Formats: sequence, C-alpha cells, structure tokens
Amino acid sequence: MILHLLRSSPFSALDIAQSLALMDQDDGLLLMQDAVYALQGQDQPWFEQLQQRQGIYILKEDMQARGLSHCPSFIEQVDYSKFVTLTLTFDQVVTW
Amino acid sequence: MILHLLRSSPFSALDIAQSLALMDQDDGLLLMQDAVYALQGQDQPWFEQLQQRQGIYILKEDMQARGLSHCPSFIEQVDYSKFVTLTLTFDQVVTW
Amino acid sequence: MATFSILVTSAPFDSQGSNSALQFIRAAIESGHSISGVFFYQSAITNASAWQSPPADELQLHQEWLALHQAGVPLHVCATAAARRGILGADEAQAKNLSGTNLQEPVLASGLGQLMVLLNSDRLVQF
Amino acid sequence: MATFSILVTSAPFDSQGSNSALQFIRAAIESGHSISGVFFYQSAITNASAWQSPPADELQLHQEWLALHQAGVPLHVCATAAARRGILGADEAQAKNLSGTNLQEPVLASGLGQLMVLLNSDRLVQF
Amino acid sequence: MQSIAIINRHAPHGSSHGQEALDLALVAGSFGQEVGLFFIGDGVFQLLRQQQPETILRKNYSKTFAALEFYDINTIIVCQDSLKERGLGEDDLSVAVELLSPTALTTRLKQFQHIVSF
Amino acid sequence: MQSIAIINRHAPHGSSHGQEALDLALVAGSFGQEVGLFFIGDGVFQLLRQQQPETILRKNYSKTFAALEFYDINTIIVCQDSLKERGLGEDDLSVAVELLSPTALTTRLKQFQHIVSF
Repeated sequence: MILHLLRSSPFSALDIAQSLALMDQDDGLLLMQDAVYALQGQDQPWFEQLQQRQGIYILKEDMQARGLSHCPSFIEQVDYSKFVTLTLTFDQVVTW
Repeated sequence: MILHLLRSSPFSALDIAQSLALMDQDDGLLLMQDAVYALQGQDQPWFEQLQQRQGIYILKEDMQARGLSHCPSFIEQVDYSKFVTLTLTFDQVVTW
Repeated sequence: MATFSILVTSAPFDSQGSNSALQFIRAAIESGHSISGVFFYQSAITNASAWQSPPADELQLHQEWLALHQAGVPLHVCATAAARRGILGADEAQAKNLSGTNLQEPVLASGLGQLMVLLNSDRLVQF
Repeated sequence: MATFSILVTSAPFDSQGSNSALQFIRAAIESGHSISGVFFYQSAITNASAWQSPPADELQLHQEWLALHQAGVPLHVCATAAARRGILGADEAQAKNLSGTNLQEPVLASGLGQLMVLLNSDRLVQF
Repeated sequence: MQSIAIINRHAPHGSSHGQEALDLALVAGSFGQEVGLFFIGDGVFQLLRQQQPETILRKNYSKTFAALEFYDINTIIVCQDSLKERGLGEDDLSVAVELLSPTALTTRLKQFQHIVSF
Repeated sequence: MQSIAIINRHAPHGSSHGQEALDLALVAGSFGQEVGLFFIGDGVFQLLRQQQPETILRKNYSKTFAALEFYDINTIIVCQDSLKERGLGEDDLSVAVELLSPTALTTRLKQFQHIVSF
C-alpha cells in the first residue's frame, strides 16, 4: 500500500493524473502544499476521479495557509501529526 | 505583437494552454527547452491548436540536445541567431 | 515507535518543501518517533548554507535545522550536489584557497552512500 | 542594432535557463547588438556565486559569466534575493563577521532599482 | 517613463514567485515606473482573502496587496476565465481588481513596454 | 539488503532531475542495494537515443544508461502508456527495458522497501 504525496496545483501540472494512474484501490493520496487548491476544482475532470476513490486526504495547515476552508466530506482533513501516522499506515511513500 | 517563449513540456505542465489562450493572431510562439517535446504530441489536443496557427517556431539546438529530429513543416526551426532576430521582430517577449 | 529518514530535494524559500519537512519532523518527534537523519540533495542543499540571511520577518531555515540537530537529528548534505551550487565544506574551501566556508558543522558533507545508510529505517519520506 | 537587457530568474544547473541566457547573449553580441546588463533574481542568484565547483566535465557557469563581463556585459544580482539564499557580498559578510565572501566583483550586489535602470533598453528578455 | 507589466501565474506559498514578484512591483512603483499587475492561471490564488501562511512558516505578504495604491500601482488586472475555472468570484479577492477576458487582457498587456512573468 | 525504487518523471536537460537520479542509482548499485529504475510520464524521454546536450552546454549523461548493468542494475521499467502517449516505441530507446502497464508497474513498485522520485 502506497501513500502518494501530491504537492503541485492540479490546475497547473499534470502530476495529479500521473499519481492517479498509478494508484491501486488500497493506496492513499494526500493533497499538500499547492495541491490543496484541488478543492477549487469541482468542475474539473480530475475532481470526479478523486470523488470516486477511497483514501483521499488533505493537509489542514496547507489549506489554512492559502485561505481555503470548505472541504467536501469525501476528503479527510489531517494535521501534521495525522500525516505522520498515515505514512506508517501505508507501506511506502511516494512524493510527486 | 508579443513573442511567447514556452519552456515547459506540454505533457507535464499547462503553460501551453495559458500561452495559447493569451495569443492574438499576430503573436508568435517559440518552443524552447523542454517545450520542444511538443513535437511528440501529434495525438494531443494542443497539437491541433499549434497546427492551426501562424508564427510557431522551435529552437533547433534544444531539439538536437534531446535527440529530436523530425519537425512538421508548419513549425519553423530557428537557431539562437534567428531567436535574437525574432525578439526584435516582435514588440515584447513573454517567458512561460 | 518508528524511525524515519527524510530526503529533502526542494530548494528552501523557492519551494515550500523544506518548511513541510521541518513541520513533519517536529510532528514525528512529538509523537515519540525517531529520525535517523535528514539528507539534503538537489536544490535542497541551500538548507546546509550557514550564510542564509533572510529579512528579519522571514524564517531562518538554517537555524531551524540547527535546532533539530540539538534535538538529536543528524544532518547530511550531498557534498557533490552542494559544491556544484557553491556550498563548500572545509576541504573544498581549502582546495580553492578560500578563507571561509559556508558549509559547517553540525551539517555533514557526505556522499550519496550516506543516504544508503539512512535507508535502514522504517520509512523514507521525501520533501 | 539594438540593446537588450537580460533578466535571469531560474537556478543554474537545476534548470536550463542560465544556459539559454548565455547562448542568447553570445548570439546577440555576435550579431552586433549590445547588452545593457544581466540581472540575476530569484533562484538565478546562484549564478553570482564565485564558489560554484562543478565536476570537471560540467560547465562552470560562473566562469562563463565572467567571460561575458570581460566582453563588456555588466552583471548584477539582487542583493536581497541573494542574501536570503546565502550569497553574501562584502558588506553582508562583514556584518556577519565572516572571513570570506562568495559574491565578488565584477558581479555587483544591486537593488531591484538597478533592474528598473536596465528597462531602458529595446528589449527585456527573461530566462 | 518606462512601463512594465508583471504577470503572476503561480499560486502563493508553494513557491516564492508571488512574494518576489510583489517585491519587484513595489520597487518599480516607487521608481515612478508605470506598473501593471496581471493575475492569470493559478496566479489568481495570490489574491484570495484570509490567507494565513504563518501556519506553514511562510511570510504573509498577501496583506501588502491592499497597500499597492500607496505605491501608485492602480492597474490590477485579473483573468476572468482563470478565476471562474477555479470556482472563484470577485468577492473572494482581497482587493478591487479589473476583470478582463483573455483577449482584452492581451490588449492591455501590449500597452506595456516590457513584460516579466513570475 | 535494502531495496530502493527510483522514479524518473521529468524530461532531461530542462532540469537536473535525470542526472542526479542517475548519480543516486549508480551509488545505490555500487553499495549493493537492490535498485529499480522506473521511467514514467516525461521521464521516458531520458532514454531517447542520440541525445546531444553538448549543443546546449549540458552534460551528456544519457550514455551512462548503457552501463547500468555493470552496476548490477538490471531492473529498468518503462510505463508503456507514457511511451505511447509521447509517440514513442521501444525502438526509440537507447537501452533494453521492461515495458509495463501502469497497473503492472505499480505492482513492481510495491516490491521495493523505499521509493524516491525525481
């Protein structure tokens, strides 16, 4: 089980498509740094892909830094402490 | 008249869409650095947009560096000397 | 409790990566985990520079790394990647007849082999 | 014949930007144009470091810039952006009680106002 | 007088582009240059209200946008397509801006002598 | 013995990712680690034949891929979807590789203890 860390804005880079293409059903994805702007992508094709999956997380501190507060319920908000725990719940970590 | 310099691979970044969105009919686009990989995008939606335009250039040295040799006729190959001339043919230069 | 190795490959200030690494490490230590080492590679080598001088209202990242070292976290930088970008340890500085050096203890100028040693941990996390 | 100002904002080695700028400037000079100045900003400030020490089979970018200066091209670096990233001129080094400095003439530690002066040219090209 | 257009095309905090573009804008303004600030693509996120980058150990420079008029910078142009694509409206922004279509934005861009992008 | 998977996801020469990923792979190999080199997305361009980066003042490290076996690195995996999307086939590559679907590639990736990406 791999935990994918996505750092880039899905509005600017195609890393989101690449990480989703490599994800198994039991893998996880943490939206961090500029990737938290994914929250603003309700009309984007990749948003639907996120919606159809289990194991989508978002880093609370990075949301707050950028003035984002609304988060749909299918994305689980985590702080750094929970982020650490997540890296141990999964077997490996891949950074995008 | 603006000359747009595109540096990033259109397979990885969405800069190509942004520069095309801001281009007038008389503006130019130079594919340089990793943007020369655009040559490999025959099946990509942005390739058709390039094809429908005038004023698409590509930097020969950057193609050669990356092992690319085939260039369709609608894209004009330029060397650094012609690149310098181009920046004077247009009124402003924008780097992406 | 687990042991973590941290690989930092993104430039301080130019990217958020070093900040994220710092916050992750602090959270890991607070939760009782241990850090077997931090390794700076690629443009992250600027983290190793003792000369970083940001304006007073900005984070002095190098000082934050030194504080983590005080808390027992070993700090390594790839000597080749650092030299390429102008960060020189005592040996390289001497070879160039320089009177100073911007790569100082406790940050260690290491080879990539040191990163291999760090792989001997429960998790490797890259920032 | 025209005058060009060159703004470099991408990191040497980590990006091709500095190489592209170098080749553009050489081609412009060969065609008889003049360069009113090169200004290093953001992560491009590493170009100003006199301490760059790449392996022997790689380009020593700093030396290439010095050669351009010999050919009459003024070189400026944003002092604030440089200090943030550990590139210090004589004044900053003295303020920190350092015995050496990695930002030396002919590269000039300038303010962003110097870039405004450089705008007084036919074209500004950013790399 | 010279004139300079500064394009912001990156989101804040993940990189330093926004902060160093703003530094440049302030200096250009105080040197009496005519400055145009353009926000396109992810650059529109620079202007979001209620940013708190202190939580991630970064500087909160977004407060400075409100002070631009004191530096005689009054041309703040936002790409309306970029804003809409990101689910945002003018109300989400911290300063008053001019919303333009890409075509109209390009026309304005061409009125400046030099263009830099961050 | 430890094992490490190295993902190459950037094109060569525009950045330093490829060169520094390869440096790391060679050291890992000579330290007796089990190394897997993965090429996905633009990373597949790393393996193109006939690169001449000397023309842009960059080092031609692509020649080194042919020497990987001397460092006991025999696992070179390329994402077949990425290759096809970029109009390339196995014949365009400078070394023999294992072509895998994204699903099969992920399965292989999970056999390594640690994963880094460049």
